Amino acid sequence: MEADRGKSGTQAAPVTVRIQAQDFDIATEIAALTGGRADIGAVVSFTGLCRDEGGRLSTLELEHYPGMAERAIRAIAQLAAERFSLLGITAIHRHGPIPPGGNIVLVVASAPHRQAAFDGASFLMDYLKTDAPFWKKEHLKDGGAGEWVSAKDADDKAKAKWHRKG
Amino acid sequence: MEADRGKSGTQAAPVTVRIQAQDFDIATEIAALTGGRADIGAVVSFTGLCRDEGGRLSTLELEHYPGMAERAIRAIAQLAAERFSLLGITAIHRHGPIPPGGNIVLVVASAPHRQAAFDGASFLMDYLKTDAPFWKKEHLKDGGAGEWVSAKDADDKAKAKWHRKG
Amino acid sequence: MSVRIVYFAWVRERIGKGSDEIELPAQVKTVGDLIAHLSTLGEEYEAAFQVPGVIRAALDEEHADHDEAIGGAREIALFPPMTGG
Amino acid sequence: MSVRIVYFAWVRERIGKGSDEIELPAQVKTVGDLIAHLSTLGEEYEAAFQVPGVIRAALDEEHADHDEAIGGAREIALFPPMTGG
Repeated sequence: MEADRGKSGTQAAPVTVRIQAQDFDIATEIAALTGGRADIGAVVSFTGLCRDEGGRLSTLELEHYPGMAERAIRAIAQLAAERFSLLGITAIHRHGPIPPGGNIVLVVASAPHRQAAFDGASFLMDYLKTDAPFWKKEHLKDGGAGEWVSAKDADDKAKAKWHRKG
Repeated sequence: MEADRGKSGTQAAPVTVRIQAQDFDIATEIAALTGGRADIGAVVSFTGLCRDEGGRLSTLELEHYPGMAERAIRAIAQLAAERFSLLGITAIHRHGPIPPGGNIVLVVASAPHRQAAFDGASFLMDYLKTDAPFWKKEHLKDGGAGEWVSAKDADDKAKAKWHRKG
Repeated sequence: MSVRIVYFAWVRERIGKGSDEIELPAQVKTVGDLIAHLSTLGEEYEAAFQVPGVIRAALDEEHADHDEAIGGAREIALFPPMTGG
Repeated sequence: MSVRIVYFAWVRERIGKGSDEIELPAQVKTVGDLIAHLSTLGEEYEAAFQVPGVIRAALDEEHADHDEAIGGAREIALFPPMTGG
Protein backbone atom coordinates (compact mmCIF):
# COMPACT_ATOMS: atom_id res chain seq x y z
CA MET A 1 0.00 0.00 0.00
CA GLU A 2 1.26 3.45 -0.85
CA ALA A 3 0.03 6.17 1.47
CA ASP A 4 0.88 9.81 1.07
CA ARG A 5 0.31 12.62 3.53
CA GLY A 6 -1.16 15.75 2.00
CA LYS A 7 0.59 18.96 2.79
CA SER A 8 -2.15 21.59 2.99
CA GLY A 9 -4.85 22.08 5.59
CA THR A 10 -4.52 21.88 9.34
CA GLN A 11 -4.70 18.09 9.39
CA ALA A 12 -3.14 16.15 6.53
CA ALA A 13 -5.68 13.65 5.22
CA PRO A 14 -4.27 10.26 4.26
CA VAL A 15 -4.49 9.81 0.48
CA THR A 16 -4.07 6.23 -0.69
CA VAL A 17 -3.95 5.32 -4.39
CA ARG A 18 -3.29 1.89 -5.86
CA ILE A 19 -3.33 0.58 -9.43
CA GLN A 20 -3.42 -3.19 -9.39
CA ALA A 21 -4.49 -6.30 -11.30
CA GLN A 22 -5.78 -8.16 -8.24
CA ASP A 23 -9.17 -7.63 -6.63
CA PHE A 24 -9.66 -5.40 -3.58
CA ASP A 25 -11.50 -5.87 -0.31
CA ILE A 26 -13.92 -3.05 0.53
CA ALA A 27 -14.11 -3.78 4.27
CA THR A 28 -10.31 -3.73 4.57
CA GLU A 29 -10.07 -0.37 2.83
CA ILE A 30 -12.84 1.20 4.93
CA ALA A 31 -11.23 -0.16 8.12
CA ALA A 32 -7.87 1.33 7.06
CA LEU A 33 -9.48 4.79 6.95
CA THR A 34 -11.58 4.53 10.10
CA GLY A 35 -9.59 2.25 12.42
CA GLY A 36 -8.14 3.74 15.59
CA ARG A 37 -9.78 7.14 15.32
CA ALA A 38 -13.13 8.58 16.45
CA ASP A 39 -13.33 11.92 14.62
CA ILE A 40 -14.98 10.44 11.50
CA GLY A 41 -18.76 10.80 11.25
CA ALA A 42 -19.28 9.61 7.68
CA VAL A 43 -17.70 7.17 5.24
CA VAL A 44 -18.88 6.82 1.65
CA SER A 45 -17.63 4.02 -0.57
CA PHE A 46 -18.16 3.73 -4.30
CA THR A 47 -17.57 0.43 -6.09
CA GLY A 48 -17.65 0.26 -9.89
CA LEU A 49 -18.40 -3.20 -11.24
CA CYS A 50 -18.25 -4.87 -14.64
CA ARG A 51 -21.75 -5.25 -16.15
CA ASP A 52 -22.39 -8.25 -18.39
CA GLU A 53 -24.28 -6.21 -21.01
CA GLY A 54 -27.33 -8.42 -20.90
CA GLY A 55 -25.24 -11.58 -20.84
CA ARG A 56 -23.29 -10.73 -24.01
CA LEU A 57 -20.00 -9.81 -22.34
CA SER A 58 -17.29 -12.43 -21.96
CA THR A 59 -14.51 -10.27 -20.46
CA LEU A 60 -13.74 -6.60 -20.03
CA GLU A 61 -10.10 -5.78 -20.68
CA LEU A 62 -8.69 -2.72 -18.98
CA GLU A 63 -5.60 -1.17 -20.53
CA HIS A 64 -3.76 1.58 -18.63
CA TYR A 65 -0.76 3.89 -18.79
CA PRO A 66 1.09 2.64 -15.72
CA GLY A 67 3.00 5.61 -14.33
CA MET A 68 0.44 8.20 -15.33
CA ALA A 69 -2.56 6.22 -14.02
CA GLU A 70 -1.41 6.50 -10.44
CA ARG A 71 -0.17 10.05 -10.83
CA ALA A 72 -3.48 11.26 -12.34
CA ILE A 73 -5.70 9.57 -9.74
CA ARG A 74 -3.49 10.76 -6.88
CA ALA A 75 -3.79 14.37 -8.14
CA ILE A 76 -7.61 14.09 -8.27
CA ALA A 77 -7.77 12.43 -4.83
CA GLN A 78 -5.60 15.16 -3.32
CA LEU A 79 -7.84 17.81 -4.91
CA ALA A 80 -10.94 16.11 -3.49
CA ALA A 81 -9.38 15.84 -0.01
CA GLU A 82 -8.61 19.56 0.05
CA ARG A 83 -11.82 20.81 -1.55
CA PHE A 84 -14.15 18.85 0.74
CA SER A 85 -11.92 18.85 3.87
CA LEU A 86 -11.92 15.06 3.89
CA LEU A 87 -10.34 13.13 6.74
CA GLY A 88 -9.10 10.50 4.29
CA ILE A 89 -9.55 9.22 0.75
CA THR A 90 -8.65 5.94 -0.95
CA ALA A 91 -8.82 5.06 -4.64
CA ILE A 92 -8.01 1.67 -6.13
CA HIS A 93 -8.31 0.98 -9.87
CA ARG A 94 -7.80 -2.45 -11.37
CA HIS A 95 -6.33 -3.24 -14.79
CA GLY A 96 -6.21 -6.36 -16.93
CA PRO A 97 -9.10 -8.74 -17.65
CA ILE A 98 -12.22 -8.33 -15.48
CA PRO A 99 -15.06 -10.89 -15.53
CA PRO A 100 -18.74 -9.82 -15.56
CA GLY A 101 -19.75 -8.96 -12.00
CA GLY A 102 -16.12 -8.27 -11.03
CA ASN A 103 -14.85 -5.15 -9.29
CA ILE A 104 -13.20 -2.41 -11.38
CA VAL A 105 -12.72 0.58 -9.11
CA LEU A 106 -13.12 1.50 -5.44
CA VAL A 107 -13.25 4.95 -3.88
CA VAL A 108 -13.66 5.53 -0.14
CA ALA A 109 -13.98 9.02 1.37
CA SER A 110 -14.23 9.86 5.07
CA ALA A 111 -15.27 13.14 6.66
CA PRO A 112 -16.81 14.55 9.84
CA HIS A 113 -20.22 14.90 8.11
CA ARG A 114 -22.07 13.11 5.35
CA GLN A 115 -22.26 15.72 2.58
CA ALA A 116 -18.47 16.09 2.34
CA ALA A 117 -18.00 12.31 2.20
CA PHE A 118 -20.64 11.96 -0.57
CA ASP A 119 -19.21 14.91 -2.51
CA GLY A 120 -15.61 13.74 -2.16
CA ALA A 121 -16.33 10.25 -3.50
CA SER A 122 -18.60 11.54 -6.29
CA PHE A 123 -16.10 14.25 -7.36
CA LEU A 124 -13.26 11.74 -7.50
CA MET A 125 -15.29 9.35 -9.67
CA ASP A 126 -16.41 12.10 -12.05
CA TYR A 127 -12.85 13.31 -12.61
CA LEU A 128 -11.40 9.80 -12.73
CA LYS A 129 -13.80 8.88 -15.55
CA THR A 130 -12.46 11.57 -17.87
CA ASP A 131 -8.89 12.11 -16.63
CA ALA A 132 -7.44 8.75 -15.57
CA PRO A 133 -5.61 6.95 -18.42
CA PHE A 134 -7.58 3.72 -18.63
CA TRP A 135 -9.31 2.26 -21.67
CA LYS A 136 -11.92 -0.48 -21.74
CA LYS A 137 -12.21 -3.13 -24.43
CA GLU A 138 -15.24 -5.41 -24.49
CA HIS A 139 -14.79 -9.00 -25.50
CA LEU A 140 -18.19 -10.47 -26.32
CA LYS A 141 -19.13 -14.13 -26.06
CA ASP A 142 -19.95 -14.27 -29.77
CA GLY A 143 -17.34 -11.72 -30.81
CA GLY A 144 -13.90 -11.68 -32.36
CA ALA A 145 -11.23 -9.15 -31.44
CA GLY A 146 -13.41 -7.04 -29.16
CA GLU A 147 -14.47 -3.40 -29.32
CA TRP A 148 -13.10 -0.38 -27.49
CA VAL A 149 -15.70 1.36 -25.33
CA SER A 150 -16.43 4.92 -26.49
CA ALA A 151 -16.10 7.84 -24.11
CA LYS A 152 -19.46 9.31 -23.08
CA ASP A 153 -20.54 12.94 -23.30
CA ALA A 154 -22.40 12.29 -20.05
CA ASP A 155 -19.06 11.80 -18.30
CA ASP A 156 -17.77 15.18 -19.49
CA LYS A 157 -20.98 16.78 -18.23
CA ALA A 158 -20.73 15.01 -14.87
CA LYS A 159 -17.26 16.45 -14.42
CA ALA A 160 -18.31 19.94 -15.60
CA LYS A 161 -20.98 20.22 -12.89
CA TRP A 162 -18.23 20.57 -10.27
CA HIS A 163 -17.03 23.76 -12.02
CA ARG A 164 -20.43 25.41 -11.65
CA LYS A 165 -20.67 24.46 -7.99
CA GLY A 166 -17.46 26.44 -7.35
CA MET B 1 -32.73 -10.35 7.80
CA GLU B 2 -36.03 -9.03 6.54
CA ALA B 3 -36.17 -8.56 2.80
CA ASP B 4 -39.15 -7.21 0.95
CA ARG B 5 -39.80 -7.15 -2.76
CA GLY B 6 -41.09 -3.83 -4.08
CA LYS B 7 -44.20 -3.99 -6.20
CA SER B 8 -43.77 -1.22 -8.76
CA GLY B 9 -41.40 -0.96 -11.70
CA THR B 10 -40.50 -3.62 -14.22
CA GLN B 11 -37.96 -5.26 -11.91
CA ALA B 12 -38.62 -5.29 -8.19
CA ALA B 13 -35.53 -4.04 -6.39
CA PRO B 14 -34.73 -5.83 -3.14
CA VAL B 15 -35.33 -3.46 -0.22
CA THR B 16 -33.76 -4.61 3.06
CA VAL B 17 -34.29 -2.70 6.32
CA ARG B 18 -33.10 -3.74 9.75
CA ILE B 19 -33.22 -2.00 13.14
CA GLN B 20 -30.84 -3.69 15.52
CA ALA B 21 -28.64 -3.22 18.59
CA GLN B 22 -25.71 -5.25 17.25
CA ASP B 23 -23.08 -3.99 14.84
CA PHE B 24 -23.27 -4.63 11.07
CA ASP B 25 -20.73 -5.83 8.53
CA ILE B 26 -20.45 -3.61 5.47
CA ALA B 27 -18.84 -6.23 3.22
CA THR B 28 -21.61 -8.73 4.00
CA GLU B 29 -24.33 -6.21 3.15
CA ILE B 30 -22.65 -5.16 -0.12
CA ALA B 31 -22.16 -8.82 -1.09
CA ALA B 32 -25.84 -9.51 -0.37
CA LEU B 33 -26.79 -6.87 -2.96
CA THR B 34 -24.22 -7.74 -5.63
CA GLY B 35 -23.67 -11.50 -5.29
CA GLY B 36 -24.80 -13.73 -8.11
CA ARG B 37 -25.72 -10.99 -10.56
CA ALA B 38 -23.81 -9.01 -13.19
CA ASP B 39 -26.21 -6.19 -14.09
CA ILE B 40 -24.94 -3.85 -11.36
CA GLY B 41 -22.42 -1.22 -12.42
CA ALA B 42 -22.27 0.86 -9.25
CA VAL B 43 -22.62 0.34 -5.50
CA VAL B 44 -22.51 3.23 -3.03
CA SER B 45 -22.33 2.62 0.70
CA PHE B 46 -22.75 5.22 3.42
CA THR B 47 -21.66 4.50 6.98
CA GLY B 48 -22.52 6.91 9.78
CA LEU B 49 -20.20 6.67 12.78
CA CYS B 50 -20.20 8.00 16.32
CA ARG B 51 -17.77 10.92 16.70
CA ASP B 52 -16.05 11.38 20.05
CA GLU B 53 -16.61 15.18 20.07
CA GLY B 54 -12.95 15.96 20.60
CA GLY B 55 -12.56 13.20 23.16
CA ARG B 56 -15.38 14.45 25.42
CA LEU B 57 -17.94 11.77 24.51
CA SER B 58 -18.24 8.67 26.65
CA THR B 59 -21.23 7.00 24.96
CA LEU B 60 -23.92 7.93 22.49
CA GLU B 61 -27.32 6.51 23.43
CA LEU B 62 -29.78 5.94 20.62
CA GLU B 63 -33.45 5.77 21.56
CA HIS B 64 -35.97 4.68 18.93
CA TYR B 65 -39.66 4.02 18.37
CA PRO B 66 -39.46 0.32 17.51
CA GLY B 67 -42.33 -0.37 15.11
CA MET B 68 -42.27 3.02 13.46
CA ALA B 69 -38.48 3.10 12.98
CA GLU B 70 -38.53 0.19 10.57
CA ARG B 71 -41.74 1.34 8.89
CA ALA B 72 -40.42 4.87 8.28
CA ILE B 73 -37.05 3.76 6.92
CA ARG B 74 -38.66 1.12 4.71
CA ALA B 75 -40.96 3.76 3.21
CA ILE B 76 -38.00 6.05 2.44
CA ALA B 77 -35.93 3.18 1.01
CA GLN B 78 -38.82 2.12 -1.23
CA LEU B 79 -39.21 5.73 -2.43
CA ALA B 80 -35.47 5.93 -3.19
CA ALA B 81 -35.53 2.62 -5.08
CA GLU B 82 -38.36 3.80 -7.30
CA ARG B 83 -37.19 7.37 -7.84
CA PHE B 84 -33.63 6.43 -8.85
CA SER B 85 -34.44 3.04 -10.46
CA LEU B 86 -32.11 1.29 -8.05
CA LEU B 87 -31.33 -2.41 -8.41
CA GLY B 88 -31.31 -2.78 -4.63
CA ILE B 89 -31.13 -0.82 -1.40
CA THR B 90 -30.26 -1.76 2.18
CA ALA B 91 -30.59 0.32 5.34
CA ILE B 92 -29.51 -0.77 8.81
CA HIS B 93 -29.90 1.51 11.84
CA ARG B 94 -28.55 0.62 15.26
CA HIS B 95 -30.11 1.55 18.61
CA GLY B 96 -28.85 1.43 22.19
CA PRO B 97 -25.44 2.57 23.44
CA ILE B 98 -22.78 3.28 20.78
CA PRO B 99 -19.11 3.86 21.69
CA PRO B 100 -17.04 6.62 20.03
CA GLY B 101 -15.85 5.33 16.65
CA GLY B 102 -18.71 2.81 16.50
CA ASN B 103 -21.11 2.33 13.59
CA ILE B 104 -24.58 3.94 13.78
CA VAL B 105 -26.16 3.54 10.36
CA LEU B 106 -25.44 1.83 7.04
CA VAL B 107 -27.02 2.49 3.66
CA VAL B 108 -26.08 0.59 0.50
CA ALA B 109 -27.57 1.41 -2.91
CA SER B 110 -26.88 -0.44 -6.16
CA ALA B 111 -27.70 0.67 -9.71
CA PRO B 112 -26.56 0.21 -13.30
CA HIS B 113 -24.70 3.57 -13.22
CA ARG B 114 -22.97 5.67 -10.59
CA GLN B 115 -25.18 8.76 -10.35
CA ALA B 116 -28.29 6.77 -9.39
CA ALA B 117 -26.37 4.85 -6.72
CA PHE B 118 -24.93 8.07 -5.23
CA ASP B 119 -28.33 9.81 -5.35
CA GLY B 120 -30.20 6.84 -3.88
CA ALA B 121 -27.89 6.56 -0.86
CA SER B 122 -27.75 10.33 -0.30
CA PHE B 123 -31.55 10.73 -0.63
CA LEU B 124 -32.16 7.93 1.87
CA MET B 125 -29.77 9.47 4.41
CA ASP B 126 -31.27 12.97 4.03
CA TYR B 127 -34.81 11.68 4.61
CA LEU B 128 -33.77 9.28 7.35
CA LYS B 129 -32.17 12.16 9.31
CA THR B 130 -35.45 14.07 9.60
CA ASP B 131 -38.11 11.33 9.33
CA ALA B 132 -36.82 8.22 11.12
CA PRO B 133 -37.86 8.11 14.82
CA PHE B 134 -34.45 7.97 16.51
CA TRP B 135 -33.09 10.33 19.17
CA LYS B 136 -29.48 10.71 20.27
CA LYS B 137 -28.37 11.44 23.82
CA GLU B 138 -24.74 12.28 24.50
CA HIS B 139 -23.15 11.00 27.67
CA LEU B 140 -19.94 12.95 28.27
CA LYS B 141 -16.93 11.68 30.19
CA ASP B 142 -17.24 14.52 32.69
CA GLY B 143 -21.03 14.79 32.48
CA GLY B 144 -24.02 13.74 34.51
CA ALA B 145 -27.30 12.66 32.97
CA GLY B 146 -26.36 13.46 29.37
CA GLU B 147 -27.84 15.87 26.83
CA TRP B 148 -30.22 15.22 23.96
CA VAL B 149 -28.77 16.20 20.59
CA SER B 150 -30.72 19.03 18.94
CA ALA B 151 -32.13 18.63 15.45
CA LYS B 152 -30.28 20.68 12.85
CA ASP B 153 -31.78 23.15 10.37
CA ALA B 154 -29.10 21.89 7.96
CA ASP B 155 -30.81 18.49 7.95
CA ASP B 156 -34.16 20.02 6.98
CA LYS B 157 -32.43 21.90 4.17
CA ALA B 158 -30.62 18.77 2.98
CA LYS B 159 -33.97 17.02 2.68
CA ALA B 160 -35.64 20.00 1.00
CA LYS B 161 -33.11 20.02 -1.86
CA TRP B 162 -34.64 16.80 -3.20
CA HIS B 163 -37.95 18.65 -3.67
CA ARG B 164 -36.35 21.27 -5.91
CA LYS B 165 -34.60 18.63 -7.98
CA GLY B 166 -38.02 17.21 -8.86
CA MET C 1 -62.46 6.67 23.46
CA SER C 2 -59.35 5.25 25.10
CA VAL C 3 -56.04 5.59 23.28
CA ARG C 4 -52.46 4.72 23.97
CA ILE C 5 -50.03 7.65 23.92
CA VAL C 6 -46.29 6.96 23.73
CA TYR C 7 -43.49 9.43 24.48
CA PHE C 8 -39.84 9.48 23.43
CA ALA C 9 -36.56 11.20 24.32
CA TRP C 10 -36.92 14.35 26.45
CA VAL C 11 -40.71 14.32 26.17
CA ARG C 12 -40.64 10.91 27.84
CA GLU C 13 -38.08 12.05 30.41
CA ARG C 14 -40.01 15.20 31.40
CA ILE C 15 -43.30 13.32 31.74
CA GLY C 16 -41.50 10.59 33.64
CA LYS C 17 -42.99 7.62 31.79
CA GLY C 18 -42.99 6.08 28.33
CA SER C 19 -46.73 5.85 27.76
CA ASP C 20 -50.23 6.71 28.93
CA GLU C 21 -53.59 5.08 28.34
CA ILE C 22 -56.15 7.87 28.43
CA GLU C 23 -59.76 8.65 27.59
CA LEU C 24 -59.92 11.44 25.01
CA PRO C 25 -62.37 14.21 25.91
CA ALA C 26 -64.94 14.82 23.18
CA GLN C 27 -63.44 18.21 22.27
CA VAL C 28 -60.00 16.67 21.46
CA LYS C 29 -60.19 16.19 17.69
CA THR C 30 -56.65 16.86 16.44
CA VAL C 31 -53.05 16.21 17.45
CA GLY C 32 -52.80 19.87 18.50
CA ASP C 33 -55.91 19.52 20.66
CA LEU C 34 -54.36 16.49 22.35
CA ILE C 35 -51.10 18.31 23.14
CA ALA C 36 -53.09 21.22 24.63
CA HIS C 37 -55.18 18.76 26.68
CA LEU C 38 -52.13 16.87 28.00
CA SER C 39 -50.53 20.16 29.09
CA THR C 40 -53.33 20.56 31.63
CA LEU C 41 -52.68 17.21 33.32
CA GLY C 42 -49.87 18.35 35.60
CA GLU C 43 -46.53 20.07 35.93
CA GLU C 44 -44.59 17.30 34.23
CA TYR C 45 -46.86 17.44 31.15
CA GLU C 46 -46.71 21.23 31.16
CA ALA C 47 -42.87 20.98 31.13
CA ALA C 48 -42.88 18.44 28.28
CA PHE C 49 -45.23 20.49 26.09
CA GLN C 50 -44.26 24.05 27.03
CA VAL C 51 -43.25 24.78 23.40
CA PRO C 52 -45.96 22.87 21.51
CA GLY C 53 -44.61 23.91 18.10
CA VAL C 54 -41.48 21.74 18.42
CA ILE C 55 -43.41 18.56 19.26
CA ARG C 56 -43.67 15.99 16.48
CA ALA C 57 -46.42 13.39 16.33
CA ALA C 58 -47.28 10.08 14.74
CA LEU C 59 -50.68 8.39 14.45
CA ASP C 60 -50.36 4.61 14.35
CA GLU C 61 -46.66 4.97 13.39
CA GLU C 62 -47.25 7.48 10.57
CA HIS C 63 -46.07 11.10 10.81
CA ALA C 64 -48.93 13.54 11.48
CA ASP C 65 -49.19 17.35 11.57
CA HIS C 66 -50.75 19.14 14.53
CA ASP C 67 -53.93 19.92 12.60
CA GLU C 68 -54.45 16.30 11.61
CA ALA C 69 -57.56 14.59 13.01
CA ILE C 70 -56.82 11.77 15.44
CA GLY C 71 -59.71 9.77 14.03
CA GLY C 72 -59.58 6.14 15.02
CA ALA C 73 -55.85 6.02 15.76
CA ARG C 74 -55.00 3.45 18.42
CA GLU C 75 -51.49 4.67 19.21
CA ILE C 76 -50.41 8.30 19.24
CA ALA C 77 -46.71 9.12 19.61
CA LEU C 78 -45.37 12.50 20.76
CA PHE C 79 -41.66 13.27 20.56
CA PRO C 80 -38.98 15.91 19.83
CA PRO C 81 -37.55 16.44 16.32
CA MET C 82 -35.70 13.30 15.29
CA THR C 83 -31.91 13.07 15.36
CA GLY C 84 -31.12 9.66 13.90
CA GLY C 85 -28.72 8.79 11.14
CA MET D 1 15.95 15.76 -30.28
CA SER D 2 14.96 12.13 -29.68
CA VAL D 3 11.77 11.46 -27.71
CA ARG D 4 9.85 8.39 -26.70
CA ILE D 5 6.26 8.30 -27.91
CA VAL D 6 3.82 5.83 -26.31
CA TYR D 7 0.44 4.75 -27.68
CA PHE D 8 -2.58 3.24 -25.97
CA ALA D 9 -5.83 1.46 -26.85
CA TRP D 10 -6.91 1.73 -30.50
CA VAL D 11 -4.15 4.22 -31.31
CA ARG D 12 -1.66 1.52 -30.28
CA GLU D 13 -3.55 -1.18 -32.16
CA ARG D 14 -3.77 0.80 -35.41
CA ILE D 15 -0.06 1.72 -35.34
CA GLY D 16 0.76 -1.86 -34.44
CA LYS D 17 3.17 -1.10 -31.60
CA GLY D 18 3.15 0.43 -28.13
CA SER D 19 5.93 2.96 -28.58
CA ASP D 20 8.33 4.75 -30.91
CA GLU D 21 11.65 6.44 -30.35
CA ILE D 22 11.92 9.23 -32.92
CA GLU D 23 13.87 12.34 -33.78
CA LEU D 24 11.58 15.37 -33.79
CA PRO D 25 11.97 17.54 -36.90
CA ALA D 26 12.75 21.15 -36.02
CA GLN D 27 9.32 22.36 -37.16
CA VAL D 28 7.48 20.10 -34.67
CA LYS D 29 6.89 22.45 -31.72
CA THR D 30 3.51 21.39 -30.32
CA VAL D 31 1.50 18.24 -29.63
CA GLY D 32 -0.63 19.09 -32.68
CA ASP D 33 2.50 19.41 -34.85
CA LEU D 34 3.65 15.99 -33.65
CA ILE D 35 0.33 14.33 -34.52
CA ALA D 36 0.45 15.91 -38.01
CA HIS D 37 4.03 14.72 -38.44
CA LEU D 38 3.29 11.16 -37.33
CA SER D 39 0.38 10.99 -39.79
CA THR D 40 2.92 11.22 -42.63
CA LEU D 41 4.94 8.21 -41.49
CA GLY D 42 2.78 5.54 -43.12
CA GLU D 43 -0.68 4.07 -43.56
CA GLU D 44 -0.87 2.71 -40.00
CA TYR D 45 -0.11 6.16 -38.53
CA GLU D 46 -2.55 7.79 -40.93
CA ALA D 47 -5.23 5.35 -39.72
CA ALA D 48 -4.47 6.06 -36.06
CA PHE D 49 -4.57 9.82 -36.46
CA GLN D 50 -7.20 10.26 -39.18
CA VAL D 51 -9.39 12.32 -36.80
CA PRO D 52 -6.72 14.32 -34.95
CA GLY D 53 -9.27 16.17 -32.80
CA VAL D 54 -10.21 13.06 -30.80
CA ILE D 55 -6.61 12.26 -29.85
CA ARG D 56 -5.62 13.04 -26.24
CA ALA D 57 -2.01 13.62 -25.23
CA ALA D 58 0.22 13.65 -22.17
CA LEU D 59 3.71 15.14 -21.79
CA ASP D 60 5.75 13.27 -19.17
CA GLU D 61 2.52 11.82 -17.73
CA GLU D 62 0.64 15.15 -17.51
CA HIS D 63 -2.40 15.90 -19.70
CA ALA D 64 -1.58 18.35 -22.53
CA ASP D 65 -3.67 20.18 -25.12
CA HIS D 66 -2.80 20.05 -28.82
CA ASP D 67 -1.43 23.60 -28.81
CA GLU D 68 0.90 22.91 -25.91
CA ALA D 69 4.64 23.12 -26.64
CA ILE D 70 6.47 19.79 -26.35
CA GLY D 71 9.46 21.58 -24.81
CA GLY D 72 11.85 19.18 -23.16
CA ALA D 73 9.32 16.36 -22.60
CA ARG D 74 11.01 12.97 -22.61
CA GLU D 75 7.87 10.87 -23.02
CA ILE D 76 4.85 11.86 -25.07
CA ALA D 77 1.70 9.74 -24.87
CA LEU D 78 -1.05 9.70 -27.52
CA PHE D 79 -4.33 7.92 -26.87
CA PRO D 80 -8.13 7.95 -27.35
CA PRO D 81 -10.48 9.60 -24.80
CA MET D 82 -10.21 7.69 -21.52
CA THR D 83 -12.89 5.23 -20.40
CA GLY D 84 -11.82 4.12 -16.94
CA GLY D 85 -13.84 4.05 -13.76
